[in-house]
Amino acid sequence: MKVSYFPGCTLKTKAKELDAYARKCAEVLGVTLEEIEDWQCCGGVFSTSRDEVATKLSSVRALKAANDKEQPLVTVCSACHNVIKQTNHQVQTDAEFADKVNRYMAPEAPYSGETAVYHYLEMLRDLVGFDKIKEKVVNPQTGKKIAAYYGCLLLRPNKVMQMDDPENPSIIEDFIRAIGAQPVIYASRNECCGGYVTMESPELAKKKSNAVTGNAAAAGAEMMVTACPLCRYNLVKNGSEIPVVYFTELLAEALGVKEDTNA
Amino acid sequence: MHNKNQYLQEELLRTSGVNPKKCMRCGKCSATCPAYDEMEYHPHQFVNMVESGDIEPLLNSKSLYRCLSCFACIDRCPRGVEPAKLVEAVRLAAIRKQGANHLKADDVPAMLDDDIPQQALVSAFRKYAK
Amino acid sequence: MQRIGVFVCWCGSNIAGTVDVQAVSDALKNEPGVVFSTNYQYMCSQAGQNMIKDAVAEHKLTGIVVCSCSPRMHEATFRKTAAAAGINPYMVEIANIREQCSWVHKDMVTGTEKAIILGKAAVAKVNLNTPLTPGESPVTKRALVIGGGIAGIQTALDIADAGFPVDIVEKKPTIGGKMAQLDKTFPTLDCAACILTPKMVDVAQNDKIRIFSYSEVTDVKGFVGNFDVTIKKHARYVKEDICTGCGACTEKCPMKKVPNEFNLGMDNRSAIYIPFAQAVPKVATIDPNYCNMLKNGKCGVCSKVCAAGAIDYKQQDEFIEEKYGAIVVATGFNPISMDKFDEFAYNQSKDVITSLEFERLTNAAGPTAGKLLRPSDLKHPHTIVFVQCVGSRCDACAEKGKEYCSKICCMYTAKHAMLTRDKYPDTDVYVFYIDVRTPGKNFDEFYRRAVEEYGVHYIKGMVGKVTPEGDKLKVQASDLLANKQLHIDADLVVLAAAIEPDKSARPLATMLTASMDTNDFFTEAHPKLRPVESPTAGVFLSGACQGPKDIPETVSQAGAAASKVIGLLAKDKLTGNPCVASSNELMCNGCSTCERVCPYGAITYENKEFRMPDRTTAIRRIAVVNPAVCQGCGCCTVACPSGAMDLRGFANSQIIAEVDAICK
Amino acid sequence: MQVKEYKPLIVAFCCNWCSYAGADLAGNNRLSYPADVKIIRVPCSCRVNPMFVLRAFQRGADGVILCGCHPGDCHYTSGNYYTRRRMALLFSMLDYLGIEKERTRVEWVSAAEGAKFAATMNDFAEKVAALGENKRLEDLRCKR
Repeated sequence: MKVSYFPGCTLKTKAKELDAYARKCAEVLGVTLEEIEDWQCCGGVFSTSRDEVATKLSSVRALKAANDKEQPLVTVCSACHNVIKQTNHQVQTDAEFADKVNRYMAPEAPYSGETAVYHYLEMLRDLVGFDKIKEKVVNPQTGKKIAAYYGCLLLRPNKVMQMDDPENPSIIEDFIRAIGAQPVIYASRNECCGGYVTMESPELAKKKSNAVTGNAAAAGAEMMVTACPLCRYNLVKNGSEIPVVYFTELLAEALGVKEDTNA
Repeated sequence: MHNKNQYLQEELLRTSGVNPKKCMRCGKCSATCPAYDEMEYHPHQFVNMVESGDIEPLLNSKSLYRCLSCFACIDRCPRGVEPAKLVEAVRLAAIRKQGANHLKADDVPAMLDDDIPQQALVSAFRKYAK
Repeated sequence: MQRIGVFVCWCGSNIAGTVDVQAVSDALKNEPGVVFSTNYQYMCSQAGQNMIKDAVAEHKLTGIVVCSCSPRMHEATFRKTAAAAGINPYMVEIANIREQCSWVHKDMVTGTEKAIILGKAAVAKVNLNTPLTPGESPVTKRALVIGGGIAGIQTALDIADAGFPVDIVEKKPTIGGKMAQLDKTFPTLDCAACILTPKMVDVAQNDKIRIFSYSEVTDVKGFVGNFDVTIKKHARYVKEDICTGCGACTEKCPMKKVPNEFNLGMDNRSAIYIPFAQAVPKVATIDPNYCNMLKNGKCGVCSKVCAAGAIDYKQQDEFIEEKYGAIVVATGFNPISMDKFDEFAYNQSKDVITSLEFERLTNAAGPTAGKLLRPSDLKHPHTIVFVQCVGSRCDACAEKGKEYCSKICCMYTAKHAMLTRDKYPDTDVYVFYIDVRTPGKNFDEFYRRAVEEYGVHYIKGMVGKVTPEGDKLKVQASDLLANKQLHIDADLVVLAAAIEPDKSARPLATMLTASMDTNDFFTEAHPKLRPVESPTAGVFLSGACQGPKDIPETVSQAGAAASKVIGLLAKDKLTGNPCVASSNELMCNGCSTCERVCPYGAITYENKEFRMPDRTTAIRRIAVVNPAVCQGCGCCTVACPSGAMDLRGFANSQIIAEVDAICK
Repeated sequence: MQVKEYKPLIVAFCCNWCSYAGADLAGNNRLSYPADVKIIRVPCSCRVNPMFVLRAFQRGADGVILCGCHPGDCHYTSGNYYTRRRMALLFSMLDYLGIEKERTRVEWVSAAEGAKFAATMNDFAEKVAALGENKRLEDLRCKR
């Protein structure tokens, strides 16, 4: 299976491991990630304003590129996924916006939101299947108590993201089970870490991050997984009691390809 | 009641797609807001104040830059009002004015550390500057 | 050819002031079929009516046109006159020359002109009238009540009181419904069981009432006065007539780990069980999903300990067919699932409960024997947060919850808060509200007492997130009046979940051809004036199946439904409206279009033998209208593609004749 | 020869439960509307067969209006919804045939809306009068 892949800027710099493991694991699972040529930064955060057009063009270009190859578009970073999926939704539902976008880009055929956008996790669940992952696991992560940290961007706004139940999600928990570990459910898994406001107000980010990690630790978690580099940064920087890793790293470990990547 | 901000109000409602009349004043948006304590005007007040045309205080408030875009108020609002979209619209109305950027490039180096991901930087620029 | 008499009324000067009545009666004299035409001061007076009667006799009239006030005013009067004069009452037509002519037009010329045209239209119609006789159908003097909660119980008792036999069908093993699960009732705080269980006993002892418990309605045929109903009685593996309800089996049953639905799963029961001490009928029921004997043939303890020999592992579902004259729907409500509202952590913590669960926690017969202990560690909670409007009053596009106000939550929450503070004054009680709605006798006084005398903290705002951490529930909420975000460490959180109609209601509505709204509440025949009747004749509504209701309202609606049923069953025969649809079987091609548009399910199909011109016979499917069910709207007549369907009294030919007369 | 003042001919179908009662109420309150409007009583607006409308135009009517209960208030629960759909189809077809949209109308008038009934009829009659005689569908063989 071949899919278009949008890594995003953070995965090329500060979160290289998130990217590297994602590629390696996809290979093992029989998925070819074809990186979109000349992709541009998604902008990190989606503007819900209907008159904000130019900042969304990079996402539409990526979507269009995937559509031209008739492939679904896969992202690993939660932020990229959120921006691209919301942009796609806006193209689908807001005719005025779609018209403006197509005038800007002047493509041969207008783009109207045909591309299916998957987060890597959704790809694992819907295109690969957690059962298949279970079969491919060589190092089951037995005994590890892992707390899934969804943050905001994977689940919300639910009307658009449609990944999982926004208040009681299970996709990462199912993933944790698939690799043989034990998920820890805690209430703050879909609360905000403080996001980009960490730049201006580190105190706010600290308060929010500590509430999340504290809640996970109190629930008995030994480790947290996330899909978002900014979440991980906020949680780690603000002194999480327990390690925070990318889900792809755990997947690589379970599939027995972690060392290769480091080499 | 005379509304001196009628034009701006209409613009905000149009670009955000929010209908503040749907609000039933339950305050769940402000109950769920993670940035509440750092805000001078809270999500439910954005809805109220835009509806009544009392928009200047919002334009000049740092509350605009404290919204985390976590969309919690959007998902949990029982009436589908989606306050975050209104915050976003007011924020754009503020920073689109000339020289009104909230974040200047010169300020950035002081905010950085070795680990901060690009994502934070581009997001902040999206949110704080035009 | 008809022999028509035209009678133009002056109505004093009401008509004669703007319409030249003499000109009208003269003009209509020459219309086809008219053999007599006159005018008179007050046609509706005794003298006027006698004039009509005399004219019928003298001129051998077969049809009557009265040019007078609105038919809504005196159509019935003149029909009676016609009947008294010996002609069919449906041979009378009224031309409305008062409300729709003389009163709205100012000058004599136009008024007279229009009155003549209206008269001509009426004459044209009468020419095509046919005598109509209302159909009659017998009434089975037995009522069916579906649902055995307080609504069904009260309806059944009231009907039985009037001397008519009633059957109650209840899907649970006992009657009693939601009210049996409640602790106290607002605003008087009397104990629910104390006022409900005597009524349950009354039902059991009333020889006019039969209870089919653990049963459901599986099929309904027929129509008002003549319903044929099939009731499925589920096998309870206990002979109902032999079991004494001693409870020995439930004590000895080795399978004790079955979640007890009566206590909403907060404790366990045995596989053979009696739902609660005052159950009616008080007989045991074996839960086939948990009984080892039924599942794998190993056990049989209950049959050994049963002194009466009531256990029957071989019992089968039983189908009972019965005839009823009226059906009352009393299927009640349930709290909605909290799955979509997990920001309140209902699925994450045992100490986040619904209000109905709170009722069981404070009930002396509940899992904690009436002590308010939180489910997780059985400790006394010191801080309790009540959240109102969970899932009620949601916008349709919010994709979760219900649009309506569940109506009962404000009052029961005030009750819970008050009772908690009364029994445990050391407990802090917070109630988060959007609005407090207390329209009811002594309701607002009750809520104010909770605040003023019992010190319940009412906070205008909503809870945004509940985070279980350690043994606390961290509640994040807004206080809108103080413009603050609150953080409360609570021990127990109680959610006032919205209520929704029971899931059995929709399939039942389909069986009954009774209409429902988008929320699956049954719709009433008229929202103000016929609130306990369904638009489907013979089907009545009682309790929360029609909309959220508290107990006093439910009981009064139950009584109202019963009185409607009694009114129906008291009749020996039902007289219908003769202006109903009928199908011309030679033209009908059996396409089912009419059946689909009929709001009353009045149209069925039958196969009928027809003699063909070549002396063979052919069987064709044709539509048949049940005149007792048809209400005469005429929708089917327009839908019918072959023109077979027509409406008596308002036939296609009659309306076209009116159009032609007006356009001439 | 005397030139007759042009008077439109308007056929109004009114449902028995709401609109006919609304028309009566207009009368009770002495609210005037043109005498050109002639009302035919039907049990429900859904009783009106498109054929009746066509017949009226064929016989020289200049406008046809249907009045029924407000959506949701139909005495027969759903009849007026059928009316709405059927007439939308019929009127668009008539429009295609050259019967101007202003000559046809469906209006919801409740039993309490006497004033609305009169206002509707005044407005409708005025619009139809402005269009002049309907010649498109009129069957000259039926000419008076």
